[in-house]
Amino acid sequence: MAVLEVTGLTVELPPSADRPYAVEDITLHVNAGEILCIVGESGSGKSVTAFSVMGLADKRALTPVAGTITLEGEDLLTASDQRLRKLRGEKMAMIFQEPMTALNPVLRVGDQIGEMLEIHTDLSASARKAKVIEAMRDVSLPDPEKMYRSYPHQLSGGQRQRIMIAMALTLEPQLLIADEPTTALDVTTQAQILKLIKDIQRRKGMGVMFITHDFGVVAEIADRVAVMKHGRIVEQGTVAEVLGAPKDPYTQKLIAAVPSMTPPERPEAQGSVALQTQALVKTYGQQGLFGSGRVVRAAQEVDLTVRRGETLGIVGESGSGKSTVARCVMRLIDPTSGAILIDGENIASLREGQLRPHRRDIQIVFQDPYRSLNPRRTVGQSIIEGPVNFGLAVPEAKARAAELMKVVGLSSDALERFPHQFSGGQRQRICIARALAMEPAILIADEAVSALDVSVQAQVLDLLDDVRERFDLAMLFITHDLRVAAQICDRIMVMNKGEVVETGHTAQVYADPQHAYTRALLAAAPGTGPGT
Amino acid sequence: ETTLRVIPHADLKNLDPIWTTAYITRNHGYMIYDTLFAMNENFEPQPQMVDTWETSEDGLTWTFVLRDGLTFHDGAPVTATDVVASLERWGKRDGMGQQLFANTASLEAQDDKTVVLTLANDYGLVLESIGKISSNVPFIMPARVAATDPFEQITDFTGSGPFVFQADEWVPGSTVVYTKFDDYVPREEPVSAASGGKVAKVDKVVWTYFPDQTTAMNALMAGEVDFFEQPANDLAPLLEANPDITVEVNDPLGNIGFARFNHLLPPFDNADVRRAAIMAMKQEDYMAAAVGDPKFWKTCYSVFPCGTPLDNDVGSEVIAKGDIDAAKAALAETGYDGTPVVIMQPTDIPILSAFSLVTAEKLRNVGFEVDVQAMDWSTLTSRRASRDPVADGGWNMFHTWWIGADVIDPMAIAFSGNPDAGWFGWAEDAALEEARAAFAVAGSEDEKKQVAQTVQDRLWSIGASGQLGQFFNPVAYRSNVKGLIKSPVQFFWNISIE
Amino acid sequence: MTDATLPAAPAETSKDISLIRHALRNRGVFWGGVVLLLIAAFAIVGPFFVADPTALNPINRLKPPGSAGLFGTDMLGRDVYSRVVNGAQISLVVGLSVAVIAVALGLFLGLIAGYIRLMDALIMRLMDGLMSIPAILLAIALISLSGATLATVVVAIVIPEIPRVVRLVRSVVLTVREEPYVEAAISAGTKVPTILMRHVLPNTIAPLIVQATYICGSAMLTESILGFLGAGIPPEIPSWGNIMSEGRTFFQLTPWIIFFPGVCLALTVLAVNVVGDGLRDTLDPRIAKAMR
Amino acid sequence: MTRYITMRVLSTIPVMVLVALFVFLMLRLAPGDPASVIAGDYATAEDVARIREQLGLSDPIVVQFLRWVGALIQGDLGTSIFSGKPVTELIGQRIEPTILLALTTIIFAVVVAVPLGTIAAFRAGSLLDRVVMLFSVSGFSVPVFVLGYILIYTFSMSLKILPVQGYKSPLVEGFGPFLYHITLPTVTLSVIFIALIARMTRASVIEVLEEDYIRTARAKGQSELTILMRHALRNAAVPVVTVIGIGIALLIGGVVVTESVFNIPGLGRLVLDAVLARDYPIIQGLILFFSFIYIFINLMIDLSYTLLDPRIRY
Ligand SMILES: Nc1ncnc2c1ncn2[C@@H]1O[C@H](COP(=O)(O)OP(=O)(O)OP(=O)(O)O)[C@@H](O)[C@H]1O
Ligand SMILES: Nc1ncnc2c1ncn2[C@@H]1O[C@H](COP(=O)(O)OP(=O)(O)OP(=O)(O)O)[C@@H](O)[C@H]1O
Ligand SMILES: [Mg+2]
Ligand SMILES: [Mg+2]
Repeated sequence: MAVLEVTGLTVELPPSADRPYAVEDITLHVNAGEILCIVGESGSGKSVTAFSVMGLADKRALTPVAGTITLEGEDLLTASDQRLRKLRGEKMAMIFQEPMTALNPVLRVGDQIGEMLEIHTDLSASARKAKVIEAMRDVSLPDPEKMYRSYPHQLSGGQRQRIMIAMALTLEPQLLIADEPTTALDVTTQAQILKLIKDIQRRKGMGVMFITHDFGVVAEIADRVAVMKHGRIVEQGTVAEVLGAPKDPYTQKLIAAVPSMTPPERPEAQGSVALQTQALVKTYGQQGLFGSGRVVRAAQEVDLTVRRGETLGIVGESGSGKSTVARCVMRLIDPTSGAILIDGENIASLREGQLRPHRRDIQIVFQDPYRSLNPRRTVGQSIIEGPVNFGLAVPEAKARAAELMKVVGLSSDALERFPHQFSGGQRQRICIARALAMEPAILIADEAVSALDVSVQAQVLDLLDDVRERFDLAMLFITHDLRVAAQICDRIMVMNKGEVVETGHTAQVYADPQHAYTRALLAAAPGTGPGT
Repeated sequence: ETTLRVIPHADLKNLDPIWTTAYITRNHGYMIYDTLFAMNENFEPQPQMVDTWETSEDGLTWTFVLRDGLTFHDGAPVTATDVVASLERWGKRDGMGQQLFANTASLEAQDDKTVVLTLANDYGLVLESIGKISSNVPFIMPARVAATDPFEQITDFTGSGPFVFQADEWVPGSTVVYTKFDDYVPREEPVSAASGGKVAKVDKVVWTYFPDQTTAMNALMAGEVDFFEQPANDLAPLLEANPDITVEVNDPLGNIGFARFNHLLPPFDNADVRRAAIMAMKQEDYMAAAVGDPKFWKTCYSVFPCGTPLDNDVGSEVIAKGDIDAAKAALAETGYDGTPVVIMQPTDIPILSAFSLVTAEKLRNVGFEVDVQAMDWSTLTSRRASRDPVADGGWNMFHTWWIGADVIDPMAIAFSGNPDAGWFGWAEDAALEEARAAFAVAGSEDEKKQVAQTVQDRLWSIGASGQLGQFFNPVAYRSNVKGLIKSPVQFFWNISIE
Repeated sequence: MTDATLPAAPAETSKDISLIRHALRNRGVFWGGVVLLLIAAFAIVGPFFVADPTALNPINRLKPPGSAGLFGTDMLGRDVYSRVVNGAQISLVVGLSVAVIAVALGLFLGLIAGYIRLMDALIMRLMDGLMSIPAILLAIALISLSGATLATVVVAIVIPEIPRVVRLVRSVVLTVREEPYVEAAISAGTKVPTILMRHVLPNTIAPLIVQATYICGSAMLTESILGFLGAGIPPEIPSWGNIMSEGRTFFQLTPWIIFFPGVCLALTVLAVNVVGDGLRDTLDPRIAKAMR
Repeated sequence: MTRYITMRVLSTIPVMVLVALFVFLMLRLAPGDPASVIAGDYATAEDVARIREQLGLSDPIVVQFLRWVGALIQGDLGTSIFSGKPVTELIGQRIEPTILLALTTIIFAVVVAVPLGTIAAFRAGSLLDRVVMLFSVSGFSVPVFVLGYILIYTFSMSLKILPVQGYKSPLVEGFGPFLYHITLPTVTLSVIFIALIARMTRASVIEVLEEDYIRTARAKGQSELTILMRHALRNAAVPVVTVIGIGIALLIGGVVVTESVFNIPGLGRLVLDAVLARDYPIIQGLILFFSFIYIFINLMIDLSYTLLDPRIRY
């Protein structure tokens, strides 16, 4: 029996948008006890569909103009606000993508779950509390009595997401909508959450609509899959049908782009040592006169070596100190102790003035393609800034920039445009061009592809491999995506809680992990089971 | 219990009427202290604390006997010792007091009630001095209080006047409370200005200072206060329109507007230039601009307030003209070289601010270069003491007014012609000083008038200062307030609330 | 692997022009701007067409509007209309110069405090100190030191404003300097002054415009308050503020002296603030989104 | 936490020393001195010199400063030149009206402005929003004294429902008379803060309403009113409280005029009178006192952040 039925749903966008409809003629259903996965490119209308069902779509911008949405036979589009409020939480609930921002930072998490009961039931305060604690225990949160009184910022990302799930499930709704609930989480946490959702769904027999762009996740949990592109559903069917024998070209392209967990054969790098750290330590805390007393050992005794022409991958869970190492190497922050050798010279304690000559040799591509370009400057200005700083004449710098644009697969007239006129993947490529314009010997890529969907991701990875070969670069590649690491890295370094737990050739580490943490990490990567 | 709620003309910032010349402190002095002599309506000194007095044949020895029943607020009787100490302290600060003591051989207490003053030489202004109506008034304080260094403030406010100061209810900047002194023994004579029987007819007088004129007026109209000592003249029509409120002029002498030159600096170091400037000062314009309603002002071309005994018109043509063209012609003759005239304009005192602007315009029309510099009154008071050139913080002109009582005779410091001891502006004229000295020893009324005319003639011919007219501040009060005293100083005895 | 086909980017010749056009689409910015332009035109051209605002005519004092001059006369018989017209210039000059100076200095100090850790505590403590000195005291001290001029008044109003601008700029800088594109500039070897000018400064513009319009309005009000307290612009120079403070005694008797400059002042302050609010709404992407 | 507070309090000392030095120098370097005010129109130059001597104003500035600081260390702010009263006593007499006026003003302003700003934010872009914002901004476009006169004229003189002026202490005269007298000054003084606070509330709430957790609350089926009250306002509070703090500092400036117009014997008048008369000890004492209050308020505001937002810890 279908819990949710959406027929011919069309949602109009405001006139200023780039297309007339956010979603067009969407028809889908979710049965009780079933998980429907929705996949598709970014901006294809997955969230709009979900929000329309919940009645949470932005009324100022999004207007459903055709179609129906029924929940257990009740029409939602025509329901009154009051009725909708009643249904939300009680009959349908939603888990949002970003666990940090989806919880109110100034209220205790227990009270935030309790609010659900307060709105929809007549339970007394103490009964509510008991129920909340039970719900928290259900999602296997440790020590619920104590955690009840915590604030969101005191919990880890995974714990916060579990609070969201507990909140959504307290009233045992018939329909659960999960909008990319694990995208921001590292693989181990992601695996726990997926298992939890699946368990609870089985136990309670709910219908689940699960939105994701990760095919590993789809393979892991879906009963059926719908693929969206440009506001339309291009293909729909069971997991086996869609993943096994995709009919639509777009689906085929998507699936082809999913990187494999098996590292290819790679020749051993023979170049000279370009970058080396020795016993690098970074401890945060105690800044300023009134800084907090909290001390974080973000990097402990990190030793690494990268040769020219080689890519060293750093993997590990969120907060394990990957970015810290990168930023220390860049000297964007000052290491607490240890040495950083670039072509043999220690730069760990040089002052900014002495550092400048070295800045040319080592460049970084930041994690966030949206914020790492100054929105007020043209792409060209951003790219030539560095070379001009080091004395290159402007016309020559421009010529070099134009050339690099071709290298990264963009046309040179893009130099005159502003970052907001580019998509995320294109911006990431611009950042790579900017880094290359300095003709560095070493390139650091900090989660350079995590924000991209699989097809774009594949393009960027090809590009990086290409330039590494072409410029004989030493590359430090930071990621939490093990599939990506498998494809691009010559060697892998695994970090956990600021410490390097294992280093080795990629194929070797994947095939025969030595450290327990590495094993856990590899096991948690989604979609490693059958189906891929 | 009856309370008279008063809006005084200023904030009572301090309580020592010898230490400061502030009029509000003088008024406070009259509330709580008594004087040996006091001026009546006709500006004649009348005995107040003194019962009887006599002068020796040669006029050099004066003997004063105090009245019976004079007591201080603490219950102690007023004695001759207290009188001697009080006069001596006063004599160290007050201008007339200094002159009196300069001519005095000794001042002694003969017994509890008798004070003997022995002059060193002939001096005609003994009673005028100790019966002085305005600052500094020789108030009688207990000897222990009067022993305070005259340049230091007293801290004990025991007096023998009709009201008692309530020290713990005093909030500087806001409120002063006086209560009736039950043991005060008033004189028998009817009240006449400062003299006569000072009968407190209310139990309590509360002064509440209002920094804002509009609010003060509204408070009076709303009945939140009873008496408004000095409403701006321009508010009179609004107050008069209210049937419960009486607006009247209580001070027959009024005030004299005064434009003062700096005689030391060019261009006003030249008497002809000063006279040219004075010629342009048409009093009607000043008065209209600063005071408004002609009911509250009149032109007065005598340097002594019009309506007082020494009022005359000798030499006054120069000011009576008020003629720009004549002034232009006069200035042309002086060979004025265009030296700018720096006028200090006190922006926190509206009347003086207006005077300054009128003068500036007139002088410009005459052909002067004028530089009006705005400042607050405090800055002005210290800057006017500077004899330096303009470039070093000096000045050429400022405006002020004297209350009529202060310029009633040639002894007033405003008329000094001695640049060393004289008043800011430092006029220098030997003949003027001679005439003023003659006034001090002048015997008869006629002789006094004669000397006064000479003084005035000298003042005008050296163009000592410009005179801007005589104006009167009204008082406003609710109709249940009765028994106001006509006087240049505001007194609160004899007033009752009905 | 080349991907030469870019998505059709909207043809944008200049970002700035479109920003202005975007801002003008906001009703507040548009109408406030129109009012301000009118007032500015009035202030610039007006004085050529009116009588001498300082000419005294004491006999003709306190005349109601109509009988003597369009707006009547004040207590010195000066023409209120020509004073108001001339005052427009002074008031606008006060408002603008205070806003410009406070913003310029505040921006400079704020950038340094926000970007250079060592200077932060020093500058901020100094600002705390500055903030606790009342404008009236400054005004009187400055006037006694150098005489009352337009400049002393402007300085007296500016000084207490500076710390507020510094706080604002600093808070923006503190967040901006963590932006990856600033780190990218550091990595590219850009020098600190260039980073401040090129990458940090532009981010402070939107909040600063709002703050500047607020300061501009409040400076004109503060000027009149200083006049009320006797420490304002010299009375010889007409400004809306001192016309009102000089006329305050006559509030109930001859209300026109206060009324006309009051209406002008209110209109200007209102327009300036409406423009400021409008600019914030259009320049702040988050609010702009909500306003759509 | 205690460490933080101690450090904050200690760091005020250099600030206060700087402020003191600055004010001291400014006063002594500016012309205009109390001696000539005291001496009055009749005084000779010698008289003035003697008064200066007596007041210790003829000593070198350094000596004067050290003398003042020396007394200060012993907790003595000095005595007023004019009234001869200790500065502490003068401040004591005047502090109550000013503090209570500031308090009623802030309370009134917050009670009016926060709901206005919230409503405007909730209906951002609507006519209601425009009207509310225009109303709150227009309050801030008339000088305080004009507004005061208008209110007195309307409510006291024409309608006769409130008194023209004056201050009644709630401790002495009772709460009724206090409220009766404080109402108009409070409204007058509030207007500028209402504009300030309402604008800040609006901007802040608009931002918060865009946050994900507001959507979460809606997803729970929570009503809009509760969402505004429970989720939005709390999160919007930090900038609003900051503005209120700055407002209190601004109050010290605005209060002078209000105290003049409503004849309230408070600190604002005390400063002004002292400045006009150059009563140095009062000015110096008061500025120190103000900077102390100001620093204290900033500290309180910073501490209140930790209550409003559990993420903030010192
Ligand atoms: N409030 C809104 N106002 C205007 N346009 C909107 C709004 N919300 C969504 N859109 C537009 O609707 C389209 C679909 O957006 P939606 O959020 O559903 O994408 P998505 O498939 O969830 O993408 P992602 O994987 O990036 O989350 C996009 O073009 C988006 O720009
Ligand atoms: N500026 C800072 N001050 C204090 N602690 C910090 C700071 N930056 C990072 N940390 C802490 O240091 C640890 C390592 O952070 P880092 O950013 O290096 O992690 P990461 O491995 O890059 O994680 P992610 O995958 O989430 O990017 C974390 O616990 C983080 O909270
Ligand atoms: Mg989405
Ligand atoms: Mg990281």
